[in-house]
Amino acid sequence: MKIHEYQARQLFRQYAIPVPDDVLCYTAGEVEKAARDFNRMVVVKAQVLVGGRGKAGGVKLAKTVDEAVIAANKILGMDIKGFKVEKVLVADAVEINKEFYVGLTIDRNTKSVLFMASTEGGVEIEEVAKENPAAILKIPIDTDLGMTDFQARKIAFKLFSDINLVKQAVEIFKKLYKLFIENDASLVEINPLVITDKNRVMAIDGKMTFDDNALFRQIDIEALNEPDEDEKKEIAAKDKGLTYIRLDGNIGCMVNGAGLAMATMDVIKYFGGNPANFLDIGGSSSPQKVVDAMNLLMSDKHVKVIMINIFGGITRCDDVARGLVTALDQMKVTIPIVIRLSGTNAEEGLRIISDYNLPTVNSLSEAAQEAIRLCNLVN
Amino acid sequence: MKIHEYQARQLFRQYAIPVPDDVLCYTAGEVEKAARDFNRMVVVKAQVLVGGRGKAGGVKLAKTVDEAVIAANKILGMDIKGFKVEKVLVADAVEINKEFYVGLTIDRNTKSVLFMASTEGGVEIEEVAKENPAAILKIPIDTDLGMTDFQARKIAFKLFSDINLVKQAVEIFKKLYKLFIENDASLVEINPLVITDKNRVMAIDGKMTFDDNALFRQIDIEALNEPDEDEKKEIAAKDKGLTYIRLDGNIGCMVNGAGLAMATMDVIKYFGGNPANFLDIGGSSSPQKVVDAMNLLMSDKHVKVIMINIFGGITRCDDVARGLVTALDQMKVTIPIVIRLSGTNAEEGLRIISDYNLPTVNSLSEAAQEAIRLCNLVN
Amino acid sequence: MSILVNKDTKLVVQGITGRDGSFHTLKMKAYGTNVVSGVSPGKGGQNLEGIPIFNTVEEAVNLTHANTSVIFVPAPLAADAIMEAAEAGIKLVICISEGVPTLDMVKVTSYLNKKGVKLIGANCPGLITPDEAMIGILPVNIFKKGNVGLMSRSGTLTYLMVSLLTSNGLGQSTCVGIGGDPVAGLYYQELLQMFEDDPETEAIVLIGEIGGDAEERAAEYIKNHITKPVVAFIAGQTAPQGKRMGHAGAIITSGSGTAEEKIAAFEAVGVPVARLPVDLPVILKKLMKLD
Amino acid sequence: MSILVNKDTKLVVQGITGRDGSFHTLKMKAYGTNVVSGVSPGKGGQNLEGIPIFNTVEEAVNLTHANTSVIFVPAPLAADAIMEAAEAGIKLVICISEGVPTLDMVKVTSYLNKKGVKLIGANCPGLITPDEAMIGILPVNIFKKGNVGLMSRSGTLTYLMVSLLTSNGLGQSTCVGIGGDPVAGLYYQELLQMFEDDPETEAIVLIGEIGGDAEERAAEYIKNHITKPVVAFIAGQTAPQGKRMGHAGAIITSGSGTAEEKIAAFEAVGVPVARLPVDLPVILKKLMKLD
Repeated sequence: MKIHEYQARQLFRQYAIPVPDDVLCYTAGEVEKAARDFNRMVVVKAQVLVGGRGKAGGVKLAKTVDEAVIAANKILGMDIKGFKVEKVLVADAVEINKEFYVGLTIDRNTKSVLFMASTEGGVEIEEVAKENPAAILKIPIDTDLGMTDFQARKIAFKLFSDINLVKQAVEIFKKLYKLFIENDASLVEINPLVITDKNRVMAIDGKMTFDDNALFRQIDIEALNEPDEDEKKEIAAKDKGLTYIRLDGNIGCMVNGAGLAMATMDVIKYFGGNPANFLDIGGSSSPQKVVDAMNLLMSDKHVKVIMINIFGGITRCDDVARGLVTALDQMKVTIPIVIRLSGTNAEEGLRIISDYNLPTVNSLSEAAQEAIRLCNLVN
Repeated sequence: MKIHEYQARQLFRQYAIPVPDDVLCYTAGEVEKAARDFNRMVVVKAQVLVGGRGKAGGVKLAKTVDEAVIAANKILGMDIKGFKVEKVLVADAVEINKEFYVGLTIDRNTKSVLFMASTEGGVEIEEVAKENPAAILKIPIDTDLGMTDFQARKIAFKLFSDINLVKQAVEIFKKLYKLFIENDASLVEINPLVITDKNRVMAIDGKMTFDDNALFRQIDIEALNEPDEDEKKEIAAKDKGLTYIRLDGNIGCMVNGAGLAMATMDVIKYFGGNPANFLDIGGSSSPQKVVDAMNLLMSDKHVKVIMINIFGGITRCDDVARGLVTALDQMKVTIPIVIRLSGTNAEEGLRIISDYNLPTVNSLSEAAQEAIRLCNLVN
Repeated sequence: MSILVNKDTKLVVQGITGRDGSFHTLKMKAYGTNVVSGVSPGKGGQNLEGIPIFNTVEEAVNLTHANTSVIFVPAPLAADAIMEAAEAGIKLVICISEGVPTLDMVKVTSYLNKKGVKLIGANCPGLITPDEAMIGILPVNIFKKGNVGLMSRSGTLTYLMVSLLTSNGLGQSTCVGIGGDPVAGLYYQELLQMFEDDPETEAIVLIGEIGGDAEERAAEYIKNHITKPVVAFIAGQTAPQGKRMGHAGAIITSGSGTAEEKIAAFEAVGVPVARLPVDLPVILKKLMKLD
Repeated sequence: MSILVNKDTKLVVQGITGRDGSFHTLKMKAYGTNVVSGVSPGKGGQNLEGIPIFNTVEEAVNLTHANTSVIFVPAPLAADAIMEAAEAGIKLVICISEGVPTLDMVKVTSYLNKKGVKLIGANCPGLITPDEAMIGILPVNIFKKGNVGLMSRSGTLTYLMVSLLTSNGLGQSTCVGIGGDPVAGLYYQELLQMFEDDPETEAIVLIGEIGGDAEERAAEYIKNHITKPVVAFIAGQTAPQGKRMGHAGAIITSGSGTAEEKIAAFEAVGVPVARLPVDLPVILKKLMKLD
């Protein structure tokens, strides 16, 4: 789960990590008031859950209230990589002497928490990683101990030489680690971390992602979620036990298991088709789940054909067939369906749906090809 | 640092460990009001920082308000092992079905935190340890992980069989561990931990000791300190860099180093004398410390002779001599002094004090014997 | 031979009285797995069709000499269950539970390293040595004893692959579902080495998917340490960036962790990657010179 | 030979710019200890009479190859300093700081065990191998090279004992102040074994005091593992119950940890205990057949 910059700044403040003051605004009028209250140079920043705002023109400095309003009018409503800007942050534009990057993430390979730091702040760390990997310092943190003073100091001395800055940074690093652990984050970044003209170390922008698996114990974090339309649909599907992600194609997929669902999409693509979604109906699928899944697929007007691929293991093919029959009886399904059932109780499943005249296929490849053929017929 | 039962119960409550309600009272009148408010059976308990209150008659059940007042009158002012009872706790006397012991301490040998539990609750655990050591379950707790659910459950299943009791106990054990760690305790005990007639698991009495070395970061705990007269003197000495403990004898000791101070006392005792105190003037002793130490010794009217034993290492004997000379010049010292100086700058030290006609001795044994001789002369 | 589990496996089931736990316990037992006991706090003294149930893993180990544990408890309790098994002396833990917080797994990893205990999962379907032992939730009918070692981040995709292997006459030595979480127990590298060392295994199938760079590392490891033929399959070529594809670990972040990168890494070290599931047994047979 | 420190010791001083740190650094150096560097965050680049100072132990180790560290930082910072040394690759840490919280030491112990690092102290005067290296705050003039190994929970009492040994012609192989805290680094058992294994050590002096049962355990260990003569001294025969006698570890709790118990434990295994300090060299000479 991602959160906005303004929410990240709130969390920084909660952990006493210094951040310049800011105000969240939804209208140019609010921006005007905020800029007037600041009565000094501000920065107006688009709040969207996607990187590269700066390049897209979503971040603007404003020396006067008028400039702030002009910036707000430009940014509010702007489209950044498919995300519409609905709010901006008006923040005190502190004077910056130097920019750094620091972040914490979980390293899959060492299975530990990793502290990352770089003197190349202010740009996306992935770019630094590609162009100059040596510029990123990576230090594993022993979670048994937490971030110790000596580790924080060691990192800080690699970024700063002035002991006054080192001491500020040590406090910030320790708090950042605490924030990371206590909130089950999967990524927290301060980018840039800066030295101001007054020799203060401050967080200017923050990026945070949280572990979805841990949200059950992170109620406050879950409350920060601001899903877009697609994500709302994903969450609604999740509540019904379905994992759903909408894509750009026209062949609606229903599969049991995430890996098989991905492989099914890949096979469709391989034969020239376009999957309309990822949809995993999960392990022990009840007939009702299949009905819910059919409803979900039918609600996407881009879907021209439905392809069902079930490999019965724990999931029983007859259950799926029964769910499908119920769905077909309940709703008006006007688009073609290709179904492949194999594994546990596949034969009984095929018998159950035999009255519905669905194309029979013998393999995943055949199913994909048939779905694509039917899709082309519709178009 | 030790705290009273009523303070331990407060800490239990702070950590949501269930404890019966109670009221702290300083007078029989307060006890009467408290008992009236409870309007049911209460227990009146002496609040003194020493074990064995029960046997000494410092804990009494009271079925009525009158009984409570009678108990209070008996207990308030009572002397328990040299401690005068100045306050009592009036507590709800819950019905107890069974008593247990649980505690946490630090095991010097394994250098880890140790959880102890026993079905023999309500008596001093040291007695259980002596008579039936097998009845005490000892489980080391990995401080990297803290008290895990499974460990708490494992212990709870050894005390209880009913899962409802186990679940309550698991919560209590985890909270007790948290209390121990977060407050730098060296010992926390719930004794007894009970099952009430309503099948609730509750803490009835608590004993806690805290690590003096950690009080600098445990301001709230330090604030709970209620030193007696002797301890106030010890604390005042500590503030001057002196470690002082008053004893029952009449030979005042001034030594540098804790081990040497103990050995000096032992030698005095060996030759038939009685040390009046333990007094360690510490490592790098300045002359002022010696002056402070002399003042401290002179303030104890039991002291008949002063014996100074300095082994110069970091401590320089000439510094000590200078301090002593200053003290002798400033204050009217009417009692004899025996001084042994050896090690760093011993000769210069002896030269400095040569004008004061102090007995010269060649060894620690000789110093002790001389001090005892002078002491016997005075008596 | 085979790896990790066999006839000597003595299994304790943690969470044996739950809906999934009891169902799969009986399935495992029916397959011939030596299920010696179960654990369910508060249900100690009961039994499941003759399998004794204990309150703690410690009791189960002491009284039934279990050496392997499988975990069916809810995800929030899984880390504690894994550590309980490790502390009780279990040497191999298989965690089926889905949805375990990542930081729990980081903590568990550090604990297991100290104790020298192996973990498979969490969020995995388990593992099987055909005709000897199945631990987890695998549909046993698709497996067949043989000489192909298989490891996979996925469940049902594995079943599809295994059924393709079996129907092509390629039996399996051991099949391991390593799980779909970002931080998991035994992974490609350890398992590749075990299969390399296992005399019964003649060829290895590695089924990967998007997210992380474990496949890239596996490719590097194969280049340097593995002499047996390996064939790979990577799911998620059509997955979009930034979306978690069902598995918590299956996510492409900032353009990294893509199927293309992984396929390229394998091919760069001479490991063929099947583009379609049906291609995999064909490639494998060719490498094993079974054509 | 000797134990722990010698001519090969390369010492880094943590807290070298503090009052005590700088004073004792120069004393150590004057004695001939190979002090290669110091650490003081923020003072990197400076030097103390030619000894280079670094911001971190890591730098000190990388640039001056220090293998041993001595710590003079304030007690609240000591645990962090010890772990910093261990993480940087130091193999022996001597912590002089007094007043370190006990739970800090518990945490440190677990960390050092993982790293395989030895600790002496905290709250100790250090150790010396006469004529080779002194690390800590020991008054060097009282020591003399020889064949008696000594370990002690106390500082000045040790000096008294050593001066008695030296004046009786009994030189020392190595003298170790193990510190007066309840939870400390190397203790009797480890040091007894080291002295047993050290060809240069012919007899061992153990100076204990009230509190805990380490002396009782040492007695048991001597009975089973030590063949060289051992003489003990126990301070605190007159100490009252429940009072901390200066050292954090020197406290008799609930009638346990008394000098009587410790003396009895040693005598039960045939280890003589000197009742007066002056008796110790006499007993030792007899055991070493030097009379």
